[in-house]
Amino acid sequence: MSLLVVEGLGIKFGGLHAVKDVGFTLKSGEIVSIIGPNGAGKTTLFNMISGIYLPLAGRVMLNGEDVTGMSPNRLAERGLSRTFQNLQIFQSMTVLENVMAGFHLQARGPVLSDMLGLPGSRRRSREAEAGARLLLERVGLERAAEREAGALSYGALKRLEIARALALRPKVLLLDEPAAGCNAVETEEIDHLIAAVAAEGVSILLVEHDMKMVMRISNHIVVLDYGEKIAEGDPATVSRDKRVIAAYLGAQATEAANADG
Amino acid sequence: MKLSAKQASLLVLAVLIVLSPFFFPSGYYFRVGSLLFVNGLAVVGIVILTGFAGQISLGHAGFVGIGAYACALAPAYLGLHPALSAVLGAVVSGATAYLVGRPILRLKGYYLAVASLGFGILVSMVLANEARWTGGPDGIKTPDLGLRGLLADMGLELTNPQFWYALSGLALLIGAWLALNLRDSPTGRALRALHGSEVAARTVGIDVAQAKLMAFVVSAVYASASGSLLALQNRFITPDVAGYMHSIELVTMAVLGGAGSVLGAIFGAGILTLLPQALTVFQNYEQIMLGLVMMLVMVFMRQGLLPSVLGLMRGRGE
Amino acid sequence: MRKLLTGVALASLASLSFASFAWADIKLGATVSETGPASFLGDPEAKTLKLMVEQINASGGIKGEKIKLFLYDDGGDPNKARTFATRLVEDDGVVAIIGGTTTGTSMSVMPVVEDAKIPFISLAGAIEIIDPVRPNTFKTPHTDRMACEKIFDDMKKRGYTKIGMLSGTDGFGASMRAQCLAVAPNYGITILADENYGPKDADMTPQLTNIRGKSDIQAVLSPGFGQGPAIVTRNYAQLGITLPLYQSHGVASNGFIELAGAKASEGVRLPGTALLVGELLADNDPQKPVVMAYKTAFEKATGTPVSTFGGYAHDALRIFVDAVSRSKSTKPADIRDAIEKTSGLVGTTGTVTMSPKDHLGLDLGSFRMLEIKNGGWVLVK
Amino acid sequence: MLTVEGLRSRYGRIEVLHGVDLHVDSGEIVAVVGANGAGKTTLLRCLSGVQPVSAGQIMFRGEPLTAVPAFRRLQRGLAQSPEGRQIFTNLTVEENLRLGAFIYEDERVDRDMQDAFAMFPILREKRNLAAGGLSGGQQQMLAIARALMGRPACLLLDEPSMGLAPILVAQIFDVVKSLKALDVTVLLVEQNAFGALSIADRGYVLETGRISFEGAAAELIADPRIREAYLGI
Amino acid sequence: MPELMQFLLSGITVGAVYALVALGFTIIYNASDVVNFAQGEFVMLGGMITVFAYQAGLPLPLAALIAIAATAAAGVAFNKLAIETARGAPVVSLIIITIGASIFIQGVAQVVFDKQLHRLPAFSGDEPLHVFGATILPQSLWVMGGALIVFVGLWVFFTRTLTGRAVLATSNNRLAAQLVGINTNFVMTLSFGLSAAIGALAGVLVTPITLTSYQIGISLALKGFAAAMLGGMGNPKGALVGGIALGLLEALTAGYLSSQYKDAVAFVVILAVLFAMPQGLFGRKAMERV
Repeated sequence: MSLLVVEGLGIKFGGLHAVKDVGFTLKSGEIVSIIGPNGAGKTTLFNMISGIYLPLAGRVMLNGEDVTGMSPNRLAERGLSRTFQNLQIFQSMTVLENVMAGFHLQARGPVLSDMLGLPGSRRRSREAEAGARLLLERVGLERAAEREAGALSYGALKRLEIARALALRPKVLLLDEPAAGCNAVETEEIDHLIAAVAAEGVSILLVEHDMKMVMRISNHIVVLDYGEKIAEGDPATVSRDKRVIAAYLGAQATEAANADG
Repeated sequence: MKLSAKQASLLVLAVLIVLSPFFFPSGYYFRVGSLLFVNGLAVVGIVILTGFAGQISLGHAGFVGIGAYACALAPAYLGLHPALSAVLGAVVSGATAYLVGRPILRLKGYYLAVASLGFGILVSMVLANEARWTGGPDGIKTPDLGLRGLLADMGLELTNPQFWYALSGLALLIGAWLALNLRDSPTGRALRALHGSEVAARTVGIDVAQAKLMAFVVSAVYASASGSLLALQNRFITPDVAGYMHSIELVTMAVLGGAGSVLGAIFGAGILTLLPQALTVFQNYEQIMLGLVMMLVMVFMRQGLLPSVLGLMRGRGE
Repeated sequence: MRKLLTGVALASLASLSFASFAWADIKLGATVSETGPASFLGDPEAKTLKLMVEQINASGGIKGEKIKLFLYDDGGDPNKARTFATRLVEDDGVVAIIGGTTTGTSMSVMPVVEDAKIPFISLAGAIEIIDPVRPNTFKTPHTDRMACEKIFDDMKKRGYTKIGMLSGTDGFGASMRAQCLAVAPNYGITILADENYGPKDADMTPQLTNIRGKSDIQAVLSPGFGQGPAIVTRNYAQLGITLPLYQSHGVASNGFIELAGAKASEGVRLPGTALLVGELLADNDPQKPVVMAYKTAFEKATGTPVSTFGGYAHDALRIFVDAVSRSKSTKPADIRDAIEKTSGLVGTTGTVTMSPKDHLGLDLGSFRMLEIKNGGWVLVK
Repeated sequence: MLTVEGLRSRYGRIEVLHGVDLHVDSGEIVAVVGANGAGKTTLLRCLSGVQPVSAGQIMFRGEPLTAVPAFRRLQRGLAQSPEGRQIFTNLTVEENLRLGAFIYEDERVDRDMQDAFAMFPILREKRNLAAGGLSGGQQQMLAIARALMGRPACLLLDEPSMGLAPILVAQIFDVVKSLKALDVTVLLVEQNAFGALSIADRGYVLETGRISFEGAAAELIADPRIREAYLGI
Repeated sequence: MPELMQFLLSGITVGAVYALVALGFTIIYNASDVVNFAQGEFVMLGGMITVFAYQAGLPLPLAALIAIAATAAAGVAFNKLAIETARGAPVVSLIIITIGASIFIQGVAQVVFDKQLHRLPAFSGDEPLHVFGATILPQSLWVMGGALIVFVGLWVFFTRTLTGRAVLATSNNRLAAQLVGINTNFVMTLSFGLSAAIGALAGVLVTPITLTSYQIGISLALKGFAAAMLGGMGNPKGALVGGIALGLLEALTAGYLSSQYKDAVAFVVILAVLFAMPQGLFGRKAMERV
């Protein structure tokens, strides 16, 4: 069954439709990619699905429940987690602490217990730490655990965000350009990581500009241009779609493609 | 054995508190020390609110005022023991913070600053205007805590400044211990996370509004406890403790020393408590120096004095 | 930056060591509000103390011993005042303390001096300072209750029984307001309007309009200090209110006439000390030589006109010097006893005669009712 | 006219440009194409002086440009229409254009504004409206027009086609092409590779902070590697 | 009815003072996103320098001119020495820097001048004018006129002059401003100088009414800050309306409710407005981009 259903989602900024009537579905363990040129509305779409923007139209169903406009922390409780295109790491916390913060839902407890350092509080912290260390290992940052997060490279921070998002044990994971700023090796690692996570049954919604990666790992691709869905389908279909090529490379490219063909 | 940062901080603090008196030439130094600890306690509350959760309050002296006046009014009108009055003050402060915090913590930056400022001014205004109850701007007497007498009966004779040095030193140690526990607990991480990025904090499941409110309430209780200690120690209290200048002073202490670190903020409280005492030789130039120190530290050491100095030392070490 | 910090550290060391190694025969402590909201009271007080101690030492000190003055600025903050009191007692080892410009600072110094049994002469107005009497606490200014009594006495003489009141919400105004409300019935006076203004307010016409609106009111009393009373007086004239206006001793200085304007302040009455009208005193008035000597010396040394407040400090120091010269020793306890036995000492506020039951030693007679005429003070007979 | 040698730039610890070399000759239209995140915008920000250069040299009209502050570069003849348009949203269209000629106070400003209106008639219609209320395409036109108001010898264009409908893209590219007739040299940075290359004389492909190939625009269009770099096929 | 009129006149007079301070806040906030808590000290400097120059025998207009110029120089120096260096610091740090500046300026003033209260003669005499049964001092008209002229002057400056639009452009989009050749550092310097000059002008105008001393700055800064926030930070219209509204609130509360709690009522209303409109009356909504 479909874990995430997006229907007719739309929003306006300053009278302009930033996203208009976009819909798609995401099944369990599936990787769906949203692609499109810069400014096509991909991140805006993400922000609506993850509860940061309130959509003007349409609805979002998570696991059969209407979660449209629900706050991000309540979505997190329901198993939806995400990363950000413009990094949103917790500055002045260590790498380990960043991931431990991702275990908030399991680790949270009464403030008094936390202030007094009661055994329960310490146990919750220990569990979060153990979980966080495993995740750091998984994204290859175990050696950086005690460093200030701000001191990491861009690519490492991208992986840190993924680890933090995974700490929630999400059913649906939204990744906004996870490979941006990464070199080829790092990209490949992230590529493997995403595939492995999906293989565990987590559904992944991906925005990514590295087309090689998108084409390689997506089950399904949704193409946005100018805020609207212009095409969708499997990678092969989408990459042959004339409107997609035009949107990406310019209308003239279609002629070039024809000339090639 | 390797000490954790928390243990090291507490150890440094405890050693300073216990060993300093051996170098005191007179009882006056106990008084200054106890003032430092009382300020430090309120400042640790600011660390939780501003350093951890990243929220500004220019009205925290309002809670200091509530804690202080509880110790004057509850014994007089309710017949409560001064110690219980301090607890009552903390409860009232916490409850007030809960009610006030809900609406004002929705605001950000300068708007939060002006709203909290307004709250502080309201409190000090009520304390000054309701003279029938509060004694008005000229202040009101507070009863003796009685603990010093009790200790004397048990054979532990302390002068008044010594007694308050010990009691407020103990209070500060406990306050710092609680704050350091909080820092490295799930709740503390949630606070520091929302400071780093509110959006990301929400996406990991942190109820940001709730967390901010909690930090506000806890820091209000710290401020209240600081006010109670001050009132009981001075045996007399005026609405000045709740005034705008005191709020500013507390925030300045925290930020100057390093709001992100408990020890740094206490260090800041120390500097701003000692500086006026040291500057009395300069008489008229005291304000000029104080203003200069505030500007220079903030312009050149954004993290605050202690973290910047430690950073420099570490930088040299590498 | 590092240099600055070293500087601060050195400065603090220096100050501490100065304090510990300071040497003098008679150590006198003082904490006044040289800065802060009460600075225009505290500033002349500090100047007076420094000036007079210099004079006394230059003329040989007391019984050959010089006075060493430890003077701190508490900025009007009661908490700081208490800390400085502790410093004076514990660190500087003074034998007596003068100060507490405001009631708040005086009240916070009190527990320290009573604990340490050091005589303390306050410069603040409120009656609570000496009522109930505490062994070591004295004060020089008339109480605010006496000011109310003096004013109501004058009102009664002129036949005013229904008045309006407009007080500042600062300590001085609020405390005097409370005292006036309490003693008004004794003089058969009813207060029909009871308005307030904040110490920093710029316009009091709304309050005065309300007072004007009550037709029965025969006179208006405005207790307060600082710029407030001057603005009240100007607004009073602006609104064309012709009822007699009484101000308090909180504005008894020539500066007030200048700030309020000679025209607006014409006819304003207030209870004040002889200091303001030194020249007008009869030549046989015992206060005349004392007042004129202080006035001349202060104005020559500072270039600013004397104020009542400097006079309070003057009197406190006179009381101290007088007591030390009569005292068996320079021990605080003996000085305290001597202060309590002060008798017939002529100061700027009046002739001081203390007793174990009276740590002020002034009566209403030494308060003078003054009126502003043609930009100057005249004595109301 | 413009020569860039070994240009490196970083955001904090992260180096984004790892030594870029390129040159633009007088009267040319040169396109720099590449995928998102390749460093195209950083390159232009370095050229206009709002992004610090960590190594390398920029020469413009025979003079070194690296040390010249951003606000003086327009006087040297270098104007930029930045990514995301960056118009003054609170000001009117006309005020935006007037500010484009901030450094000039002569009669030519009015004439230039008329020229701009002639080039983009829609801006004339909306001249008194707040620029923030314009549509994406209109904002893009305003950004280009504002840059032209600075009478540049060389115009830096950052992603003029971004977020625009195809018909508008074609229109914008036509305008860029027409700049050649006005003697304006253009350095165009684009994700829309074929659109950009079809109007350019020469082109560079930027991949993760490095120039991966360069050549005549026509050659690049025919090169299958470009399509691969973009679509991953 | 004459009461109401009197309350209104009082409110507008006081409100005009707040508006002048708030306008000073607005200019600096626009150019640099800094709320300058030392703004009240500019008002103090304007008044105090004029008083002392006047006492030294200079004619009043010349004394005022010197005061305004000197204060503007102080504003420029403050920007160059502290604010520019601290660019990008968090809000709390900026608050402390400007409060530090405020304490510093006060400290200097009490050493250079004195701690007494001072007054300037009213520009057009002290004879009250009668308006619908209420009275007003001519100096109040000077203050109101001053606030209005400064507001109109700013409006003309921002909308009709190229430099003014450069300031607006800088506050709107710093990056784009640099790209069209605007020296944004100069804009900052100009804004601090202008704001300080307006503060000093306010000081000159209000001193005959409110009197001045070295420590009047803080309370004026607080009221001006509150007024600017009420109107919506960064908007000159908001500063004017916020200032007048705050003055009227205080006067009407003092007149009809309680003179003891007039400041409290004013702050309660400000809090209420901020809860309903978190950006103030005329503030712009900012969208958080992630």
